[in-house]
Amino acid sequence: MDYVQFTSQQRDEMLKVVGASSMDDLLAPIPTDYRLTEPLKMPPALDEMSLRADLSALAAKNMSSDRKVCFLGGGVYDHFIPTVVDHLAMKGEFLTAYTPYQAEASQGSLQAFFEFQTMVCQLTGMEVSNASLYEGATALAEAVMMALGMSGKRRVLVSAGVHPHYRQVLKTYLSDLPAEYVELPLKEGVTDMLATEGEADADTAAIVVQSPNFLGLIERVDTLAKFAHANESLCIQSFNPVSLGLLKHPGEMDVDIATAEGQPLGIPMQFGGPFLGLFATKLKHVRKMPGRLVGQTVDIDSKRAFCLTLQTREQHIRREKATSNVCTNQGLLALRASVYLAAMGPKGLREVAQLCFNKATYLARQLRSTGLSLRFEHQPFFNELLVKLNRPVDQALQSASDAGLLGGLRVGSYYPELADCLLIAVTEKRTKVELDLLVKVLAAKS
Amino acid sequence: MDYVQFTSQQRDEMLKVVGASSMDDLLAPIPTDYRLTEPLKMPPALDEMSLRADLSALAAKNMSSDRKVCFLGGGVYDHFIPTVVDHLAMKGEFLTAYTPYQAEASQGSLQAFFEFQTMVCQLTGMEVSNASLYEGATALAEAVMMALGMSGKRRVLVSAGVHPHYRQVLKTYLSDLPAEYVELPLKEGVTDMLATEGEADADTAAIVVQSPNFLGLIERVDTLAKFAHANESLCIQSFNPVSLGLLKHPGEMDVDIATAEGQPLGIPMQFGGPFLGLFATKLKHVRKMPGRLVGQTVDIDSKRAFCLTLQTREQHIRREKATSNVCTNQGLLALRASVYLAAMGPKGLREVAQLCFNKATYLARQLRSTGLSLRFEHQPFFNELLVKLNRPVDQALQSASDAGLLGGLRVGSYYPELADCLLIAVTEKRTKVELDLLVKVLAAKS
Amino acid sequence: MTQNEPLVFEISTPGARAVDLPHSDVPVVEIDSNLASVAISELPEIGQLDLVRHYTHLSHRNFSVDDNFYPLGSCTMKYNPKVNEWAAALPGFANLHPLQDESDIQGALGLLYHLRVFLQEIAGLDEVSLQPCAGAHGEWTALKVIRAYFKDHHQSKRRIVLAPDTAHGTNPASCAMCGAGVVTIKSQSDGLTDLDDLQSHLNDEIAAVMVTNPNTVGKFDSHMIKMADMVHQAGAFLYLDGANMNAILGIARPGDFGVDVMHYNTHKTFSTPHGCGGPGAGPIAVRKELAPYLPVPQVIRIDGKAGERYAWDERRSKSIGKVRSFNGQFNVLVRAYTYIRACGPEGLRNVSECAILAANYIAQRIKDVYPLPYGPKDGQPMATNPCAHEFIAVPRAIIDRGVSIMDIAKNLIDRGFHPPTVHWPVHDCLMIEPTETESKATLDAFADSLLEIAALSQTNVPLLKEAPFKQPVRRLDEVGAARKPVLTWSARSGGVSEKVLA
Amino acid sequence: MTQNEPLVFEISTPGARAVDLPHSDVPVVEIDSNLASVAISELPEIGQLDLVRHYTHLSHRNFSVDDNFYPLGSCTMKYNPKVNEWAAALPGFANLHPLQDESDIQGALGLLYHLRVFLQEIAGLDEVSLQPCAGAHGEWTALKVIRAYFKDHHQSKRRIVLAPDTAHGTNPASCAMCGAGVVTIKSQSDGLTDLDDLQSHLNDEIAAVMVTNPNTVGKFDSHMIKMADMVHQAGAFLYLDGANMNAILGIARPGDFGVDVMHYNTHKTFSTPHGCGGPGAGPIAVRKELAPYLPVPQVIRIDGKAGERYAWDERRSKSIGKVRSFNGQFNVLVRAYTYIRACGPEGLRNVSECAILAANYIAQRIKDVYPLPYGPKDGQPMATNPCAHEFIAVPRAIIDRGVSIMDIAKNLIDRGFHPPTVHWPVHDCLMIEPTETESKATLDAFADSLLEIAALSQTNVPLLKEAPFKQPVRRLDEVGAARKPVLTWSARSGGVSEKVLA
Ligand SMILES: Cc1ncc(COP(=O)(O)O)c(C=O)c1O
Ligand SMILES: Cc1ncc(COP(=O)(O)O)c(C=O)c1O
Repeated sequence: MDYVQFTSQQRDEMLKVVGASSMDDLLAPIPTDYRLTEPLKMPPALDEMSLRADLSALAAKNMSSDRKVCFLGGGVYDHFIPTVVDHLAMKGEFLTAYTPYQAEASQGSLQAFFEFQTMVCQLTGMEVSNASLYEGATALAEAVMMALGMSGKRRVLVSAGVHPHYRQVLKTYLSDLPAEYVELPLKEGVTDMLATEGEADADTAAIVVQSPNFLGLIERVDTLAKFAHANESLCIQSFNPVSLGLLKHPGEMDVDIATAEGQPLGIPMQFGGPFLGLFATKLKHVRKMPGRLVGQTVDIDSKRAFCLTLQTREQHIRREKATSNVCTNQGLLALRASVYLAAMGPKGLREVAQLCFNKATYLARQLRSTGLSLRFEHQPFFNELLVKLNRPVDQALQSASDAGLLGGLRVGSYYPELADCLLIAVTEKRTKVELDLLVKVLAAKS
Repeated sequence: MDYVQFTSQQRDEMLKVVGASSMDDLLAPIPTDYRLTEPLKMPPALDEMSLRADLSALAAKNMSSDRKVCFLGGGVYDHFIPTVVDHLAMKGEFLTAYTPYQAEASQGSLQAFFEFQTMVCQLTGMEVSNASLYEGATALAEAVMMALGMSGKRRVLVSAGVHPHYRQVLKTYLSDLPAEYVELPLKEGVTDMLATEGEADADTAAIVVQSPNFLGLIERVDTLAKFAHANESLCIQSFNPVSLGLLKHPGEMDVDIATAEGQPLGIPMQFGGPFLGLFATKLKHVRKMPGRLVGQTVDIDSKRAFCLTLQTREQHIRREKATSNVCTNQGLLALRASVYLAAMGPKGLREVAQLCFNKATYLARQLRSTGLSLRFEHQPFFNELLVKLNRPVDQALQSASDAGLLGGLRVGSYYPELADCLLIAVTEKRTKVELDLLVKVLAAKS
Repeated sequence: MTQNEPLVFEISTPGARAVDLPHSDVPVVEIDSNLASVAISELPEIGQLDLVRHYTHLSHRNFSVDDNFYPLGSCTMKYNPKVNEWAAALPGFANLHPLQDESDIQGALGLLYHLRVFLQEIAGLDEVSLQPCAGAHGEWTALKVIRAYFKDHHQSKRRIVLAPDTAHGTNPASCAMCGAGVVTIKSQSDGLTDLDDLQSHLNDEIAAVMVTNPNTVGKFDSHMIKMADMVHQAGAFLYLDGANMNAILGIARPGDFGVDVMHYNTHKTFSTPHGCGGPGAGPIAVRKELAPYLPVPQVIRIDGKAGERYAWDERRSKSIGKVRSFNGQFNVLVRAYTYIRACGPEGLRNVSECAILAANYIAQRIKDVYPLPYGPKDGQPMATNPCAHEFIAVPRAIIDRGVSIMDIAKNLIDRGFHPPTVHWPVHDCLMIEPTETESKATLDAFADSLLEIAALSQTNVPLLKEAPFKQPVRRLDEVGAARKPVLTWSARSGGVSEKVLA
Repeated sequence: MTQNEPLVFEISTPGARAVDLPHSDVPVVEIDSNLASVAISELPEIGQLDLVRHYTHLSHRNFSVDDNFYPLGSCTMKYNPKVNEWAAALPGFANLHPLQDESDIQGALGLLYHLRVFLQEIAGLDEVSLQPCAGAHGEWTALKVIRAYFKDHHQSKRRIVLAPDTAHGTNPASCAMCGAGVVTIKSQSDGLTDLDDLQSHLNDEIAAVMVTNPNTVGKFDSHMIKMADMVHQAGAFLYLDGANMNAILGIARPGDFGVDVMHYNTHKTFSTPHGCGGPGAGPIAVRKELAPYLPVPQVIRIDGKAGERYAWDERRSKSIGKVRSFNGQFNVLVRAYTYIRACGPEGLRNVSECAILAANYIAQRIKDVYPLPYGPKDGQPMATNPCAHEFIAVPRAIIDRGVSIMDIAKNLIDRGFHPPTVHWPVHDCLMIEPTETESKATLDAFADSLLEIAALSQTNVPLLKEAPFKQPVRRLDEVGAARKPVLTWSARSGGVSEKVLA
């Protein structure tokens, strides 16, 4: 099924109307030498029933979190998604629209994005948010690009606690630019403050931190912001949006640009994408911001109305001078996150965060009671624990898998010194029974 | 979650507005003696996450047709439902509306039902269809009630090939009425023509037949219609809508009232309901018809418009003189069947029917090649086969189950003389591989 | 919104296909030509995108609870939680064949069993049957059960059912379908049953008295207890039409106040969606004397050594038999179960309390302009004579200014509200049932609209009579529709069916 | 439709809840007060029904492909098959964590691998990376790959990219993000590349020439082959912006006509939905010289004794590294895979042929009134100088009558159509891309509307300039919006943010 609706008779009629004796006439501009005479080499078309069988078979080969209990985190979390979120965000009227270029025809999505921008600001305590970027890592990279562009400085100090993927992406972004990537070491699992103070200088465009960091530990972002501001650098924080149900938000810590992976806000884990890049900053920086923005205005009858605005920042107007090259963004995911945030409200989000924290704390306690310990016992955490195991991580994970658990994340490939540790994420979905089972599995000697 | 949106503060405000000092004031008309002072005895409320866990656990205890290959039929079939049908029929705008009493606010559903009525007529070759009844059995019973009411006669001749459930329901309907239920015996699996001719008399209100009948065999409905008309009785046929992709339709056979279970038209098997009662008849009988009808008219600006019509047949106007007591019907299922029929079109429906027939024929052939046989080898069938086994049915079904198959239906409880037979339904979803597996299982000696 | 949507047949294109099917993986066989249809089907042919658009457009021309307030009296148009739909779509429910072996369907049976028990508890009655397809079907089933009881007890002459003049149309119609006679009993001016009139009709031919409580004018009938005594004294059963159960969940139980048999409407009380007219489900609850006559199959729990299991009981010798094929409106019942589990016992009581509060609140806000025939005395607040979960208003003064009830209805549509039930159970009334799931802001907006319409009736009647303005069509010729019914589309006459019944 | 929908904040009610959460089944612990937020969140509070209504209303105020024709040039707004959504929602895809062990994700990896191979075949190129998030991200990634190649080959000074004046804005912007300079090359009056101008710019500082083909004016550039030779001669790479791949699927392969590297837009060519702006995916395809530099991870197939298995290749020493976290826009790619499997090779060619036919058909129907700057000579049929899958019209005469391109756009909205792309790639143009999934009736209706608007431009310009009439708002003050941006709502100022940037 190629979803073409013309019948062969109509095809012929239309060819006639355009003065073509066959389809080949319309392909004339393509030199015949380069026109394919054989079909592409790929399997034949599938009817819908066979197609569904094929996809079902592929999906069935995956051990998804509905088949095993998920303690994997590392930037993607198995949170609960209320049914109403799926229902509303998947409405065909949203799904099959594009960027709202024609405001009159798209007030629905424009208003939804205006609400999204507002909710991101309410969540982060920042002053302005765009209407989405691709995902967490590229959002962070865009923040750094913005800091470089605004400041004219070269150095970017990046905490080693930032998600390893994000650091790798950032390096790719910076590699051909006049910029210097400097990694700030960790001390006891969090950014080494002394080292940071030492590195920060007048040529520093930004200090980049993630909190809670990749090891699950809460950073002293406010202190880092002070270091940054002392050098007229920007402080950029990558945050976990659900953690803001409990933790100090970037605005309170005087962060200049706050970015995040929005996945925890009602977006399925879906093997890593599509996700949602959140990007918020101070109002004074808005004209340097990447990404689309929706603004409120009035129409000719003085009615409130919404439209894309400050487009002179964007590639379709400014071309090589644009603040970013982004065009297609993650609109539907922004809409989904909005529905999630509106569904949860301040109390719901707080409860989710509190449940995560309760359960992580309980897990830590139970693990300790079996003699295991957290790798950095004296650092505060939110919903992720770095646990030092007393047997090989692969072996422990195999036992967990046998017990029906996705037991956690190996971190050794990112932090070789932590090869004996397991990073365990806990969400509000994990029950005491599941936590107890994990403890039992990890505490076992083999 | 009770889905109440009032906050407790609003509740208090509203109580004040109505002059109540507490909720009890509003309950005053209920004598205090009869007011509950304890909560109802039932399990406590579940939050949505726990609720989904509870429902998932219940659903997981069922061996549904996605887990075992379904050869069960007997009036409910495992047909393919195109994705687009689910998508459109489950739109909230349809799901959460009710009977279109206010035409201006409900042109969408009214038009959909007008189209449904038309498609049922196109499918059956009948002249008029209502906008749905509950399901197949009650639709048939309503047809008989209509025949009794119209004719003033008493006797109803019912073929023993009619679905046993339908016959039981019909008996329940007739039990307190001035009506006589007469069962017509089968001969070689189909209605005994001689016996029918003998039973048909001037006091016969209707001859009732199902084709394909419960044993999967195609009846000579046109002959039965002639018998009926010879006595000024009505001929009522219960049909399988998918079979009409191939078989003569009721209109061609001069049937007076055609009824059906609409489940095969894109409705999931869902453990037996909700389903869809189809009901079509000749135009001259329309004012005796049960159920809602949508008609085309014009509005004050002469625009085409649709509304409920001929409501003087219905209970809300005619009360005890109404043609039926039905009020809430199966609107959403009628809509779903419409989407299915429009999606399939004449060619698609024909292909579905042809595939069913091909596969049933192939299965019969393969079974014969192993030495098994059909119980009535010389009767034509459509998509259901009555197979005579050479070992106990329960044993064969157990082997099938072990092989991952829902192997077929026992018919012994309905037809004791057929206790050694298995009724096997085949739809377009069954693959050759599945058919071959079933043959292997059934042919095995133990 | 204001453009006409063509009929699906009018966008049909010969040869277009929305769906493709597999090639046959077994030999193609031709069916006997004597059996094959000779007719060429006129079903529409349409591509997938055009199909999606057609039904998307229809959905946008259809008022729904998801869209806005739908205070249709007696229909309990409450919110239909999306999680109910999620549950019903679970493959373990949606893909289950109704005739599978009991060992394969323990989850489904367990759900039905639990629901049965919940409904028994809510009713305060002994046994529930989940078989009936809707309220009317429940009425008919219950009357069959009563009839079977009397036959069994050699009182076959009890064939008459008494019902108040305000009874829903299905009540008398269901009686007629059972061959029972219906005699109407009067209501008093305060909306309650006239006990004297009732008494005068009670005799040994009466099988049952059918009442609705809270009744259809929105009043809890405090005569109920006395009435039950009288009915029982006369050897008849007291039947409750449970359409208004949304007013008493967890507050009072029909069984406790003398009801012997009742039906539920899950699509009203238990939030199962109304689907443009259906499906619903109409479980019935009965006292134990009547239980042996309930239809088959019945879901039961069997406690064995290996724990509990659930089963079908098909062999009830006194049963009236089957009332529909298979197992009832299962996937509607799944939604009802999901809802009841979500609410829990306190939630259910809160549902009814808030439904009552909402109705009284709207009533209070409009009653000076839309007088309530069964409401409090002039100038008194609602609490002095409260309504239940719905109420009736008869805006005589507005009508006297030349604005009909239907005019009010059409003006409400343009203000974004579905009109209340009109002209039932009394002429010239609005029957307003807000339900408990609306926000206060919505109730206020609706009351404001009614007041605005009332104000306009003093200044601009012609405007009110012209409405609606914002709908795709307005003011249909319904008389013409019934006089010359056009019930199908036909290609042969340019869109208008030849099959017109003159 | 015409009522205003309040902002979600304006219907917020303190204390309202749409969702409930479980009680903690472990002890509740308080977080260190130094870490806890002191701010009280201003997120909205709203019940579930009001939430459903709010977004239902917004959905009804949003033009979409499901609703009607959306001929937005360069965006390929084709039908998004519902079965794609079904596939993406399968729990085995939707609930998969990106960092699971390979043994647990064989289905996902297999799907990605097959898709990779399909895209290689369609491109006629050697290796595809599925990592990029969208077209622009694909451009940037590919430019990084080219840059890495030249660094590796000691030609670091190749930093300049040549692109035609009609290039999409993302092309130069992507160059800038890589620190590459962009130099514009001219197009000829017939829309094709000016080869002399190109030649004059080619030198040993050029890294790549970026073209779109069919180009953004809707012409297949027959200079392509020559161009490729010239570019290769100069030691640079030929980059294809694949936004217009919908015109050549199965007809011609970029690799065959000299392209070295390209990106796809799955949300254009392969029917993944546009979601009010995204997500999309932007896989890139490269010739084998460039393959070592592709980003990680790459999905690979390993054929072992126990059969094939799929794996991540993370260790590519020359790779540019990661371009995003995790594994790409996986669930967008699932939809693209589903679509390609549904079409099959013949279907894909039919897609492009019909896309071309549809564009030529509309062009033919309107070209006398909406002249085509790159079309056939006056009076000649389209076949004499056909467009590809889209075309550009510049209705000078209509504009001269005082009707702007934007006026035409707004009038189309009221006629039920989304306007084409406007003012790009040339001023005063309409860029019309019908796609292959529309029915002929829709194409005709659209052409009729354009002709009707043209006719009105001769009789009633003021009417055209007033439109739209049927939309919730009309003719916005976009200048004001940019001058004093209001980008968030704030409670403190009655709905208008204080955070206005003067
Ligand atoms: C009071 C009353 N009784 C009975 C019924 C009939 O119920 P159903 O429509 O479910 O058959 C209704 C339905 O509207 C009703 O309002
Ligand atoms: C010609 C062309 N190139 C590149 C792009 C950018 O692609 P994306 O929006 O997927 O980033 C577009 C998108 O509109 C386009 O039309």
